[in-house]
Amino acid sequence: MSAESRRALEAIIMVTDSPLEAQMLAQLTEQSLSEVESQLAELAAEFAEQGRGFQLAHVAGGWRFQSHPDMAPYVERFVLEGQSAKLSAAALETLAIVAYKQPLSRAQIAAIRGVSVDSVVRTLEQRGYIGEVARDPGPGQAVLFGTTPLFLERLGINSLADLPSVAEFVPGADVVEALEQGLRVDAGGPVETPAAVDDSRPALTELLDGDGPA
Amino acid sequence: MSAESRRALEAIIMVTDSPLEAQMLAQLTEQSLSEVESQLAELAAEFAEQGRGFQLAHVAGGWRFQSHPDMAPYVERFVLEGQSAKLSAAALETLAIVAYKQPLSRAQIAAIRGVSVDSVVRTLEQRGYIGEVARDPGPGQAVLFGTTPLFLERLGINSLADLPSVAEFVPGADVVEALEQGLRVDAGGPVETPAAVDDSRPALTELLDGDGPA
Amino acid sequence: MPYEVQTPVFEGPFDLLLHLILREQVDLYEVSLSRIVDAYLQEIERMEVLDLEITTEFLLIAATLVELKCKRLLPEDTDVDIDDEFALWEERDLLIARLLDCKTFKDAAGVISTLFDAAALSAPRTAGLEERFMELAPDLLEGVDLDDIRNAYIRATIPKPRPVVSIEHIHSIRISVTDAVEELIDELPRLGRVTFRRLTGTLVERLEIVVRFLAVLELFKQGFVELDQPAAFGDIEIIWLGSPAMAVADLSDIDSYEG
Repeated sequence: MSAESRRALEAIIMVTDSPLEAQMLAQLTEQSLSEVESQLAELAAEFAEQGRGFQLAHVAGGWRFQSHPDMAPYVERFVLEGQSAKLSAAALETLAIVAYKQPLSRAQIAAIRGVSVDSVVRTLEQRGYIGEVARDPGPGQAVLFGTTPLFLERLGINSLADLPSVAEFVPGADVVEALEQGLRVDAGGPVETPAAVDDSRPALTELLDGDGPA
Repeated sequence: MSAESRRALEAIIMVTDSPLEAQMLAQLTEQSLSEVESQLAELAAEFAEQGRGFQLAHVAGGWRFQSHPDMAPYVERFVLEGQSAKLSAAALETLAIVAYKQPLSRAQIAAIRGVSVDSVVRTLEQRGYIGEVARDPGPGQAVLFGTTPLFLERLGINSLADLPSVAEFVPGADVVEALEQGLRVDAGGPVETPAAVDDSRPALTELLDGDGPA
Repeated sequence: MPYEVQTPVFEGPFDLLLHLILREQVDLYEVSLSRIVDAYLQEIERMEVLDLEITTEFLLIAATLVELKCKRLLPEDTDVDIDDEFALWEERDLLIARLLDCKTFKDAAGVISTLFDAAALSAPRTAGLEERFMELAPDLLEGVDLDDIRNAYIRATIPKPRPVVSIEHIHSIRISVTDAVEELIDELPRLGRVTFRRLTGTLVERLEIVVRFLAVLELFKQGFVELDQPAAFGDIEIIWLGSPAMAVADLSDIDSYEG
């Protein structure tokens, strides 16, 4: 494999916070999918052979660096003794998006973050900070996520209305598009607030104005 | 170095999201600080030698993995996301003053810059580059500012000692001479040597030899 | 031509003085002192809270400048009090020391800027813990406050800078100074007197404006027009001197410019 593309793959995967699909990596390094896939496999084998404390792993449909399972006792100790017991930047951002834009689907979160969010969403769900609050009325009936009472409790607030306003902040065009995309595909017409959604949650139509919870 | 402790270091650093101190790494791998430090340096050299697309870097008093600068064009997409707008010349100068003269008060910064610095100081505080590090013990108890670990991280240096010495920036004799020339004490009429001229003032003696205003 | 001090460009009086002395090599004698003093006063007005210490220092500097200048304008007084003379030197040396301090940190800022740029080429790993370790922590929101959530949201949704390939420069225009001269010879006699800004008011491409400027200079060289610019960077006034019947000298060697 070319040294340049190998180095590029290592660099990109090192700095992204969720697994990256091979397709995306192929695009970023301007190579074919099959070239990238064989490079990634070769690279993963190389790190394994060198007996590194980390692995290049294929998880959740993407590639990422992660600690080697053999080293779990050290990482566990780090979690318990160190200051590491907190959400990653990626997880915190995902949680913030759900808090301000709920209810929204996994696909909408992924479109806003620009990366796959499956593992992060799973973590947040497991910890009880977000949960299913409705089903998309459209054909796919996608799960729509929202924050839970536990989330409010841990932040020490009574309702979503207590979140600091982001009204003066204008999100990027890609964010607005990601949310619109969900609407067009799912409903195709004027959207009504899904019946099951708590009234305190802003409707999607409100969200398109770019505001946070009223 | 022992393979086990090397692998443990690699695994732990892989899962931290901010630079991790060698002291903490020593504690987690049950080694002495000096052992860990030499292992880390060795490991960093090994990745460099292998021509990896990432580096093990020593910044802001800790260790972290980061993408290799050569790979900037590939990671730009991700790097750009977290990057905020460049600092103005005024902000950079103020930051330089704080970096070299800390701790110091807003009034002391203003005295050096010759302008009020309230808004610039606020900007630097918001960016997280400077913060309150102490209070002036005198009356008024003015806030004393200093730089933060984030400042070191963004500069890619390990400690303030890594900044070039301020002596390197002290203007040379040519600048001093130009300033003295520009601000020379000059008289309009034919000049006579005042009786008590101090020889140590070169600009003045020079002046006396030379001409008055044309 | 009077020396225009463009105060808004400068970061305060020290910056201004440094610029004047070091880069412009302007003799203090030639500078309108009132402008520098104005800059000081403006700075004092701009201060949100009147800081007596800074204000006093400003006044001291301004006073030193005034005194230095007076000394150089007035014929020498033979009864100079030697103590006053020394006091002035001391003030001057103090001012020079302050200017040197200011210059030192200006240069240091350059290095800090370079370090910022170099460090920006590397992106840190921020992925954090893998999910399987998350369960070990009792509360992952420990220490997270509302502002953290808000900042995380803004970070996640901030408009992302996208690399844009500018194609503006591809659009090429081709204009020759000869054509511009001919246009001016047609236009100027009717206008008689016109400012350069008005003359180029309808042009959008910088190159077109540059070419027109070259054409004006060409006409000036050949004595067709008189130019007047009362202030540096001020508008240029063009006054037509010739008559429409006058023949234009050989313009064949005037270049054409391609954008």
